[in-house]
Amino acid sequence: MSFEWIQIPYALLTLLIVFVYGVFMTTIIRKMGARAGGRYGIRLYQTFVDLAKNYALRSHISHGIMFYLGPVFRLTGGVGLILFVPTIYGSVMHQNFAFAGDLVLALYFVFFGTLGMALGAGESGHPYSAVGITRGLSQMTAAELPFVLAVFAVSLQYQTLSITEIVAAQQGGFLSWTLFTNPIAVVAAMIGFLGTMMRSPFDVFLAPQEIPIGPPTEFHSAYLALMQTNRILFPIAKIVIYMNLFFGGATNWPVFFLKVFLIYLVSALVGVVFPRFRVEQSIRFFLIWGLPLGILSILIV
Amino acid sequence: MVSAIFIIVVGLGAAFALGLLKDSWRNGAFALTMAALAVMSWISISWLGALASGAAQPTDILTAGVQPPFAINLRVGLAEAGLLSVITLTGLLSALYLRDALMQQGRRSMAVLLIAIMALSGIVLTRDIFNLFVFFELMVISTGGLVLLSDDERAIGAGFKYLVVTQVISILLLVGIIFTYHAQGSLNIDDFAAQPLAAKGAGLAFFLLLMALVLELKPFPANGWALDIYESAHPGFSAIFSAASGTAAVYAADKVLATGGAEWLPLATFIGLFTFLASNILALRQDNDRRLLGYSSVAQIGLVLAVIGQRDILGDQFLYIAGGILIAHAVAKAGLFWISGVITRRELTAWTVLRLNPPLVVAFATFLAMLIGLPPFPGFYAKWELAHHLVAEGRVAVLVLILIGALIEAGYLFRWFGLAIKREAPVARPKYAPGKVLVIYAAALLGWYAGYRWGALSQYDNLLQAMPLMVALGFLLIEGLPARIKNVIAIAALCVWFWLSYGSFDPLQMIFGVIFMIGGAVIFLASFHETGRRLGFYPPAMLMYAGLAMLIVAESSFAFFAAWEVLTIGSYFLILRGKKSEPHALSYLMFSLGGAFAILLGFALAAGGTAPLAIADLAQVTGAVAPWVFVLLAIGFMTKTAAIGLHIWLPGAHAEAEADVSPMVSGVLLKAGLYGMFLLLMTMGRQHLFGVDLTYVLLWIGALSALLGNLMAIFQEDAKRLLAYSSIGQMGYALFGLAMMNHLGWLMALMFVINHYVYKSLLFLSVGGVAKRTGTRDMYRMGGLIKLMPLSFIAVLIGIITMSGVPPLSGFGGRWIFYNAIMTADARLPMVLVFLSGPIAFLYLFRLIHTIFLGQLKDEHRQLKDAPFWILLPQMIYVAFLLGFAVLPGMALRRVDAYIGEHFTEQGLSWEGLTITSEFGYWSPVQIMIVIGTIFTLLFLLLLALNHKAQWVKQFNIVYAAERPFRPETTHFAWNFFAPYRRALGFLLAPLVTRFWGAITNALHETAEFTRKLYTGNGQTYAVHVLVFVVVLYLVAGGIS
Amino acid sequence: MIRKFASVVLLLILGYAFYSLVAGFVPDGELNRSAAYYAENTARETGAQNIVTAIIVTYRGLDTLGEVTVLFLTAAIVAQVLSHSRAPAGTRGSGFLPAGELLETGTRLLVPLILLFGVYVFVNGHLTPGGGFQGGAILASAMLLLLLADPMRRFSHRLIAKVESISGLTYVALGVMGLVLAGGFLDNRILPLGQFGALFSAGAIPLIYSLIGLKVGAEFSSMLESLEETEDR
Amino acid sequence: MITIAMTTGFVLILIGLYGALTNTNILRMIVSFTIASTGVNVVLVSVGYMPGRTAPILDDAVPVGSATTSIIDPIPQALVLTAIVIGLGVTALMLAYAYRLFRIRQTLDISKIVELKW
Repeated sequence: MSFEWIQIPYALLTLLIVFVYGVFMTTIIRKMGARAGGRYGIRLYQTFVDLAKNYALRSHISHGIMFYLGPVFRLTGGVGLILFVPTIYGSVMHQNFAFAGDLVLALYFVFFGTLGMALGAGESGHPYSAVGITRGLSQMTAAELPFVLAVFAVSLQYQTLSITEIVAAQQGGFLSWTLFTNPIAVVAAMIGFLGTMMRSPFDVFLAPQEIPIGPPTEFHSAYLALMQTNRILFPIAKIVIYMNLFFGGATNWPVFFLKVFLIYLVSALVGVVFPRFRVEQSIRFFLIWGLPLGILSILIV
Repeated sequence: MVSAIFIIVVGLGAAFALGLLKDSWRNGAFALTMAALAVMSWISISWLGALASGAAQPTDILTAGVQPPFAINLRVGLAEAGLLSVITLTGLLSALYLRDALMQQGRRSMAVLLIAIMALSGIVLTRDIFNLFVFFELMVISTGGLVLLSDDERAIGAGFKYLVVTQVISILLLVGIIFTYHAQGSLNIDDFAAQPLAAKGAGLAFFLLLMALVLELKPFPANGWALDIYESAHPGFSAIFSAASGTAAVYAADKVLATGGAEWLPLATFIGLFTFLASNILALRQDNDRRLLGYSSVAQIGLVLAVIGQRDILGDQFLYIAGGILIAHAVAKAGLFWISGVITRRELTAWTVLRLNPPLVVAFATFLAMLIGLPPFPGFYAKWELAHHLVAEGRVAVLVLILIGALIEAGYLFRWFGLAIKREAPVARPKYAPGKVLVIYAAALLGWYAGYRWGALSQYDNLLQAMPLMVALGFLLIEGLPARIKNVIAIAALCVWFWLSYGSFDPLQMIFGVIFMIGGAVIFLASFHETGRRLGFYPPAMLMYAGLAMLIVAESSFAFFAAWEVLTIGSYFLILRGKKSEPHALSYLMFSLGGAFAILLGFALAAGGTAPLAIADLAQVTGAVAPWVFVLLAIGFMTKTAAIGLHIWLPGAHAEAEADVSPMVSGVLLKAGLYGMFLLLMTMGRQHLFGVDLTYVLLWIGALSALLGNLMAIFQEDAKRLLAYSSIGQMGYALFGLAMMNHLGWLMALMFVINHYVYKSLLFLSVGGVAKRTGTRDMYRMGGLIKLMPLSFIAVLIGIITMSGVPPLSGFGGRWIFYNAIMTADARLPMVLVFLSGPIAFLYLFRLIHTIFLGQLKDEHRQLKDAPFWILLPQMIYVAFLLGFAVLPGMALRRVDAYIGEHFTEQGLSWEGLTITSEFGYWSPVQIMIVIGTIFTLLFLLLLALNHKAQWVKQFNIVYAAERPFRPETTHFAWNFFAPYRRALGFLLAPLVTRFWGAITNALHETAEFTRKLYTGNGQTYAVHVLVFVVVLYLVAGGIS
Repeated sequence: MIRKFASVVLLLILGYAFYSLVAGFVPDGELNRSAAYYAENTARETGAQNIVTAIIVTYRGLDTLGEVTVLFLTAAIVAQVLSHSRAPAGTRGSGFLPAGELLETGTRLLVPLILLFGVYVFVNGHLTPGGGFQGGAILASAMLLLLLADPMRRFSHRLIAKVESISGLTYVALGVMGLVLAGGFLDNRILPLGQFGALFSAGAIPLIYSLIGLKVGAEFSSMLESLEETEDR
Repeated sequence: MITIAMTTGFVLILIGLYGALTNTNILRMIVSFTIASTGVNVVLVSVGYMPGRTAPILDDAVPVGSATTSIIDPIPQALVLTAIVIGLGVTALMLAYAYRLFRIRQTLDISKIVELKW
């Protein structure tokens, strides 16, 4: 694979589709969460409104250069992640920029946004931001572990690091999905997945319900808008990776929408059911439940 | 050539003639004494020269014009001449040193001194056993007289104890002599050799004889008297007592032992080793410098005795080895005693006064190095040869014991050096008697000369002719120049050396060569900020680089080992410079020397005793010994890479070092160990011990180091300690990569070698600069410095992005290669640890940048400026390099990739175009950089469009639960940053390793404390000890008849 | 108590070792080779009747030189040690009753005889039993007698030291002459061996032995001297 | 005859050593050592003794020719002389030391002279 200029509009198209889809999906998920909680929940267009409002707001406040760049880093991470991973298997239009790097790139590029975000929040000088970051990072290190092990198991299984080839290997009937060919790895990966979706029981570093805490504390207006955009794109970007690695990828958009929604639903359901963990609890959780499965998965491949 | 008997004649004549002088006419008397000693020395040295050059043959000197055995005869051979030179020179210098005491005591004491030296020479010369006894008694009595030179009244007690013991000894000696005579019908030593004694039923007689002579060597535990003398006598005399008397006594024992046949050698070996170990352990608890030196001399003589016990296997190397150790000991010990004479107080810390007189410090260091047997001194060559002979004859146990003893000795000697260098020094510079100082320098020079001779005699290249070493030593001579000039010279030296030698490098050597030489030069740029003379920085630094330079070009095991020791000792002195680094430098040295000894043992085993061994020939080592060689060498190298278990020296050593030293010892020095590992694995490959694949063990060690190193790093409050611990982790990665034993694994290791050099030097420099400005290394005392130190911030930012492996910077390359490497690796469990440690690295890196540069600025820091220019300059160079290396990693890696390909079957990476592809995946740095860059810019522009009017607000203008904080201290969240993590995984950090090593050292010290109670100070008890010693050995030997 | 017991045990074992020496000792039937050599060649080589003397002065002359040096050394050190506590002049021996008439006279009578005897002993050392050491000791005993008879008496240290040093130097010089003129250091054949059994025979032996006698006498005397001069408290 | 002498010598040595090891009084120790060295000297000469022979002096009684068969071993006698003299020297030295010690410490008890130890 190599680069042609036409890929740029293609990539932008992918981005647009994913974004719009993401807005609705997140809204629906939130609504479901509210209903589960016995509330009515937001309207379908609410998320659009919020975004529009925040983009429209003007701010005169900056705590410094890193603070200013924080959201940029963050969103770059999200957008980049989407663009480094092929969205629709087999379609020339939606290969995006996957030629730049393979699975490893995706894995490590996840940190790009996190790092920039953390730096920006750090410069805001707000202690809660720092507290949130430490909690978030601590939890992430543990949550990554089962996921990475599962990824390693998968790439061992298919003897490649290229996402496209992994998807290719899963074609031909859902029985050839990794989900069925290597269930343990998938379970491990999904445990890790829960940890990275910023939802209960693993959302203590955001604690959205209580007093503002966590990275976004000091961000508002356009800053916040960028980050909300990312909150919409980033989960999907991650889910795409999961989908490609474990659930046979997607050969067309409907399948894509369905799979992404279902995978997202997992974390949403868990989040609705379970109360929140303290950070050390979640770390122990991943080490006790995720780690052994991960190890098992790489051993039996 | 003057007959050697004139040594005796002149000594006696002068002694008698002194009686004719008027008692008041002391200058004349002293002049006469000196003249006599000078003549004696001249005779000995001229013989030594003649015999060494072959101009003269060993000669017998007949007395009474009658052939031996019917009349006493003397002999001058090479050994005799050498020892005579030692003895007479010591006498000469000591006499000069003792001038005041002698003048004040008068001509009688001078006569006694003369006779003492004469007697010692006689002991060396004579071939007649009874004549030996007479000279011994002369030595005893004159010792009894010279002890009185001391102004310490306790000396008289010590002298009496000595007399008591010698009475017992002489009884044994006489009985032994007369029965030996009865058995042999002759008193001539050479006749004994003709017919062994035990055969003629005179074993017991010979045993008594031997015991008497051995007891003169102050064997443990029958040596309390000697220690008391060392402690109380005049240092000028102690020098004689240790250097000259010891030498003579050893030779006497050797003479007699040689006649007894091989069956007596094990006894000597046993006594020697026992004394060597025990005395060294006892010395651990000494805080009186002279008694400490006493213990050390006792130990050294024991070592020589042990070597004598090996004479059956040493063959014609015997003189070279025993002589090397003996001479090193004599010069060093005399020198140290002389130094102790110019120091007023007796506790070890009193030696800090030397700092006010740097040349004396150099002398001090020289003597210590000689004692330990570090290059380029005779002891080093001797140690090397000895090791190989012992291994060749399968006497590994002896070698191991010797090395352990040497390690302990190094421990207390360098702890002492540390005290002298680091502790509070008096301000008033004392007035030294010029004569005394002169004597000390003379001894130091003699030491270097001896080193040169031994180097010339050795079968290898003379280390003192090795260009790098000479350059490094040259810096001792230009210490007077200002630091900046020396810095220019240093940088030039490194570059020139690289330019001269890079032509012959293979790609591997090239990578390490660039890091060692060019990398070193870049770090030296930071040293420009130091003004003044900066005494004691450049010699050790250049010594270290000299060692590194010699290391990469080393072809034989000897050259490699020598280079290794050189760089170790240089880096030790370098690390010791840090403010609080005294204990850490010591533990660094202990681990490194331990490792060096392991390497020595390993090389000796590999060579099977037939040194020299070409490094490449390690590949030919096979059979049962091979895995052990592998283990020993690996341990040796892993002490340098601070693999987990051997790591406890690193954090302190790297953290406490100076701002520009930390990058040297972290970024550069650690790579020496990796280089060793590379060579080891390239040559020996996989080895199996008890069915275990050793590379698999290495894999685990590497993984554990990576995990625990990172884990410990995230809990450090001290920025430099954090970086230090992270080095442990990074070296763990590299080791892991190597141990995978596949193409990409090695490539990854090399990637880490390069990257780690760059970002660790970068981070250490930035943090060092910040610490310099803020005056603290505790991160929670900093915060919000980004606005004041933007450049440092950028440096750290780039550094941590690279290190954490986040795209697009070059750290990602390392990770990418890692993933491709583990695809083919067969061991999977250890990787779990590596997977876990990767994100953890992310934690401490973020903490580093956050708590220093972000968060709330402290009030006391509001006026700070960015780090000094010269510290920033190299950082910017590194930043530039990292950005470039991120885009074009191929420029460094392609050739190495090809080179490594020679060692492995599976293919490496293909580098065509901009994309790097492996058999599993692909990676296109340039495209990644472009894509990310574009997205970032676009979004940035978007934000600018939306929010262009944003301006900085006040520091405390934040939403804070409806309150506004006013104190940065309370608002900067930095202390115990990862508390949840500690709660979750803190149990992994139980300091087991530290406890383990601590327990060992404590055990040793307790033993010492307990055992030294043996020396009650009661002369009678000492006499009992002597008898017990004899009787026990008699029983052990099973009642010889 | 423990010390006593321990020493007893030690000495018992040592005693056992000694016992095995005695038990294993077989006296020689005839002279061993060294002794035989002396028995045969002493007369020819040294011209001394007293073989022991020949051995002491010539064959093992180096020992003897050392021996003399030991005394010299001891004398020097003793003098040095005691010089720290030398009594102020005049106070010495105070409190002694003056020696009686009888003792005075006896001394005056005996001293010359003793000196003469001593000289005789070391001059004849090569012919009869006795020699330099014995003679020297006898000389010193005369000195002792004088001191006992009159504790207040003083002898000049300078004189004693001169005798000591000169005889010592001459001894060494003779040794060197042996090296130059004859077979080796301390060879006695620098002088003609003379007629066997005569007083002036055996080459340098009588000379050396006399020197030794003088030296030993002087050394003993100086020791006695220093001991006597230290104040006794 | 020889054994008796030799045994006596050894016994003397042991007695001397015993005294030296058990008496804490310095003077007594010195005396004990002189006893011991006397013992040594006895052993020395007794080794040289040969039954039925005479002193090694070549006078009329012992013609030069028959010396080999009629005299005893002269060497131990030469040695013993040296040994005696040396022993004397050492004894004198020890006495002087004892004197100095007494002047400094006002005691002759060796078990009290222990300021140097460990």
